[in-house]
Amino acid sequence: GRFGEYGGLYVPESLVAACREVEAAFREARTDPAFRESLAESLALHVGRPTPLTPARRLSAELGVTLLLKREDLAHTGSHKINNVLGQALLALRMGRTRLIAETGAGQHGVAVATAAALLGLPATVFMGERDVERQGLNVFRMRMLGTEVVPVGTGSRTLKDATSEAMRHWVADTEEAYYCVGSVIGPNPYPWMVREFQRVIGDEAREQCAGALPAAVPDYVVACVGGGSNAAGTFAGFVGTSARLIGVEAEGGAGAARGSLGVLHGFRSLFLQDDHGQITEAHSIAAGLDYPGVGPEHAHLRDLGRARYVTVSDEEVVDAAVRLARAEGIVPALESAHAVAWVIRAARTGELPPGATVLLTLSGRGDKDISTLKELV
Amino acid sequence: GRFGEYGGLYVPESLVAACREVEAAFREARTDPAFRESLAESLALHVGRPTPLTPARRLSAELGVTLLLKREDLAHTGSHKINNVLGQALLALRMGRTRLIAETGAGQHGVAVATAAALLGLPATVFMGERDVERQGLNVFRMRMLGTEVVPVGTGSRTLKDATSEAMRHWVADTEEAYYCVGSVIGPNPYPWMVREFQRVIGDEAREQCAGALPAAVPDYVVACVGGGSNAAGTFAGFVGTSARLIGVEAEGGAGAARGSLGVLHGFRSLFLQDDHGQITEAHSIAAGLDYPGVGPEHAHLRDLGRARYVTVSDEEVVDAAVRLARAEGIVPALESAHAVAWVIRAARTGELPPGATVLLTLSGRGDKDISTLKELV
Amino acid sequence: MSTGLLESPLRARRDGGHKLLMPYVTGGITPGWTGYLRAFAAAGADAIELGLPFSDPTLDGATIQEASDAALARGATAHGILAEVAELRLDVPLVASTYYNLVLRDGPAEFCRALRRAGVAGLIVPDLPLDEAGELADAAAATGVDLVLLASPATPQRRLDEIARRSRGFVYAVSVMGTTGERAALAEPAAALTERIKQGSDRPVLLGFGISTPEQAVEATRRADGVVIGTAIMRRILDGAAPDDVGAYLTGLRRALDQECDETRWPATPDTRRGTAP
Amino acid sequence: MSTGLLESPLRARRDGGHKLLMPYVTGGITPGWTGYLRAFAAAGADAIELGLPFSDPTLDGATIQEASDAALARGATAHGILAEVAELRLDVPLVASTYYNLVLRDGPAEFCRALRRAGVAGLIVPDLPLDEAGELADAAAATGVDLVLLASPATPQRRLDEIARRSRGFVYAVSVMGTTGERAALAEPAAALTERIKQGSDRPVLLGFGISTPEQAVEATRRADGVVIGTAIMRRILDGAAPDDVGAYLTGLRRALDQECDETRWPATPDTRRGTAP
Repeated sequence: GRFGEYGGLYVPESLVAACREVEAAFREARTDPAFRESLAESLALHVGRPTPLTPARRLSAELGVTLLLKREDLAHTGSHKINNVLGQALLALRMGRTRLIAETGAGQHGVAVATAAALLGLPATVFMGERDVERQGLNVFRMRMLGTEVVPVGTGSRTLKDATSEAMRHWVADTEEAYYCVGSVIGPNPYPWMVREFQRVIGDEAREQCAGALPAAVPDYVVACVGGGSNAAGTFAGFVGTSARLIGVEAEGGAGAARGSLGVLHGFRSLFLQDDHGQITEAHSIAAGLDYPGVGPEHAHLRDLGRARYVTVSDEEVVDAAVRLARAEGIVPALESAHAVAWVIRAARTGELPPGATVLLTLSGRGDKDISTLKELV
Repeated sequence: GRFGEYGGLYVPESLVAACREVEAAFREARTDPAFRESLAESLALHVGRPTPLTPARRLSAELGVTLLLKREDLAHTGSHKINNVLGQALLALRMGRTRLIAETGAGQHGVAVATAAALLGLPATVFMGERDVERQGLNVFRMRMLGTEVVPVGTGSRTLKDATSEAMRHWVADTEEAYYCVGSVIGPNPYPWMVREFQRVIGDEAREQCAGALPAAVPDYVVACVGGGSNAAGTFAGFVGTSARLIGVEAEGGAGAARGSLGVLHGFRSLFLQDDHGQITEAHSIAAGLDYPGVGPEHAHLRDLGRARYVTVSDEEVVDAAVRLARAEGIVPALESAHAVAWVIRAARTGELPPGATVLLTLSGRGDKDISTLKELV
Repeated sequence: MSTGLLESPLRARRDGGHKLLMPYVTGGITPGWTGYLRAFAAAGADAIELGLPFSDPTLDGATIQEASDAALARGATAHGILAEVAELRLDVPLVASTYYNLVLRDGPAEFCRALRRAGVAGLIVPDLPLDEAGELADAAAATGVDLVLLASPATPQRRLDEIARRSRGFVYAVSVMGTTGERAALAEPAAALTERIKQGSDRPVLLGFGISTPEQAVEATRRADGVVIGTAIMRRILDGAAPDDVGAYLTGLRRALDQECDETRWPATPDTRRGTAP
Repeated sequence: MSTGLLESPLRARRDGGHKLLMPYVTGGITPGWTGYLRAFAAAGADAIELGLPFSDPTLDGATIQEASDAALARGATAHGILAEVAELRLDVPLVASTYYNLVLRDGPAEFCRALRRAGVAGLIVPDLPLDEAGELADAAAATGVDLVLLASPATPQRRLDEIARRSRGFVYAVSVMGTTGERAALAEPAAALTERIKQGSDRPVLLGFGISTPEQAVEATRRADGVVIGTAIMRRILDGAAPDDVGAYLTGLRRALDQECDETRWPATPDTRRGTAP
């Protein structure tokens, strides 16, 4: 639950017991062969795991490195989000909870929750800011089609932050029946730790696949984008014990790890973008999923340790990288994932990535959701 | 190249030699271990094969049958189309062709072609009716983002039919350099046969997966939707030698196999929707991919033999089935695929599917592309 | 080798030193469309290609496609067109052209009988290559309709020889790799193709696809026995040209062909073989 | 167990037979916002909760959130608010309340010193549960600021006892499972919670969340020692109520509490324990 000085349980007293129950249930479940098997089966049969490790041959040749892509874009619902959501939904079932609660911004986590809820026959309520509801109409409909109740939130800025407040409000009011499903390695203990454990399947698979694909078995670099940081945390988990250098790539306008300072928000202690007075500042990124003013506590800790390095790329570099990956490899990446690609392209150009370096990059999601955005920019 | 009295090579003399070259090259390639390995590798690394066989547990319980879903919706680019396109693109490369030509209606085949072209570094030109270009703006952009030239076709009805004419016109004018990539089990010989062979990976995988999943090893029924019929042909290929009953499900307004009569169009002899004077009538389906007035020649032959049965479902049943699958299994199917689901639901209700029957259903694609359509209807 | 209702007159004209002119019209394109047939005859056509419109003329260019759509929209049907034709008393042989789906609808035998009853002498089916033509060729032969086969620049020599041998009426040489439609310049392959067809056959060779001006027609008939004029005519008709207007256009072509004919025969130019003097 | 700057006066009032009234205001909400503090004091507040606005008050309801946003939009900062407060001479103890991020920004020790310098007697940090409160509790104790802990209906008894033991000033009892905000009816758990806290502690217990009417306040103080009135006040202020208006509203609450106090003491009602007579 603690990552150095980060993490913790900064929630109102009303939620302490609920968080503790989740933690106890997860501790028990993760060592229960039946739970592990049920999750593994669901990941194989519903998500389509293992996802492939694709050599990016043409882009590698252009860059003078060996680039391997961990293809979370091929996971059911289009991103790595489902790995975690399925794990938590199975946990909720095990805990006897009868409904799922979540908030969503652009809608990707919400769709994953709606999917898992349908699969397990659990009703779900997803809170979404009114502005996001307007902007992401198709994801809203997708959730509703999957049988999930989407509740537009009209308070404050009517976006993710307010949806989060509303979700917590509803959780507080019904901790007996409802399970609150957090979408990234953020939130109060045990969420950052639990979500990383549910996402480590990315890193574990990639580690094994790299062993088969690379002469040195381990890549020189492991790269992933970081918003809250769940795909990066899951990926890093497979390589933190190896010699690979870990690189987390943040949006220039949402660089919690690279530019944030110590704070507490949404239940955990970590690095956040804030002004001199301790007010959280808004994050801005072309990628909705990186539009978060903080970073998961484990990333803050890895940064302090020097075990992972956090870098930033600009929106322009990201769009360019998305187009370049599409043209070279036939993969339109999510704009989130394109951050990782953008760093590799830049680092190969500047020589920061030495010629011949081997790089594992987690492609966290597919770009279908971003096509409208890209259309206006390319 | 012949399927009973169906199939053949009904092309202008200018294209006979080109078709023969494709046939010769494919005959050679399919027995060449290097080609087979290269295709298998690409299917594994880029497409994410094998796709899972997912037990539809909740829907099965509701229907009183055992329903297994072959998950082509999890293939890269979102449908089975990529299996065939990758095979043909590798063949084009082997033949020394330097560019790909294709036509597309809703854009799914076009996106698959653009993807394969990017992956192999081949330029591609995709012809698309002006009306389809307007209606499917995002797919147009997707193709362009992948580096493909999309040519709007302004002749005739400005839809798929005219795009096909334009693609053939361009092929005729450049058979030396261009490879024409057909998207379904239609067209002149060797396309219907070749495309089926490239799609049989669906059936071969499903056959093996069924052997592990079903006590009887082989399902009682094998069900797939049929427009041109490529996913069905690929699926049936794995089961035609077994005791499984094969069911092709067509759109009520595009039932070439169920309601068509003998004709020749687009280079092949098969069953087509036509009026008393031999004029082809337009097909109408809520699913753009089933909006085809004919059916692949092999399906016509399987129908004549009685080896496969072709049935139709209405648009209403399809929408209902899509919603039901989404709510029960967390999968939003392509409207094409929802046709197969709709028949299973109806057949279970009417008793045509006996209680306890085992059913393999190929879910040919994901429903992301249909969300706007569904949004207006549900 | 027998020569039929179409081939006999064409051979006779060709052997008489004339270049052959075969204009095309889409049947049923206008209410008084048979007027075009009369105008063609009056302008000196040696044969007339009569298009029986099909919903999906995938091998034609945009103009013929537009004409087909227009005729079908007017309610034109193959049998209706043939019925109108049957009442005409033209002394120019008619060659029906259509897609194989219309032939299959009646069945090859019945379709050919219908042509024969209407007085049609020949048949062109552009989507029916040699390999698939057996049944229709038999039916056509049995009915006395000449089934014209097409040859293209991409056709290998051996196959070309067989096409020339099995074609009846004439050999339809597709001048360029492409679909029907007007083109600014005749492609180089056209001349070569004509030569190649003529290597193993003395059947008349008509060059089609892309010919619209007198100059092109003259150029084409340096090697070929004649030309097919389709898109150029239909473009005019779709733009509103009356039979007389189209007749005047054809007369110009006829005159150019006849003049050229005279010029090239006396004295004969030395470069009758490809690859000699420019 | 020492009692500090906040707890001493509250205990004294409670032990003197009074029900405690603690109104809340968001610091910096209007240009003349300190006028509300004076009005609260004049209306008989026993303590005043002073909100230091935070950008993301995720545990508050929509009203407090709106007030925080408005104050921040006016340029309010924690230190600016404290500077204004330092100049006031109120004889009612002030209890700052804010989110832990603002505390961390200065560091717990410096933050507490700043409170002390401004004359603030206590501190409430709703997103800092017992388990995480160690460092701040030490800093607060060292500075003489009473760190108030919160208790909720979901808190198990043992933990509740520890909260009551470690809280300073009073125990903030969260009346319902939920966030701040006006509610039509006080939930059943409120009374039960108060009882449970009092089982192992005689520290004053104030009930918060959802109390807005005199009836609710009276109802709440049947068991609790007092009430916190937040959202009901901020709603009025956001709707334009001047200090006098809010003062009048508080006076009504004060009167109801005092009246009830008299009534319930002479004669004492027999059902002071839950579960006896209705």
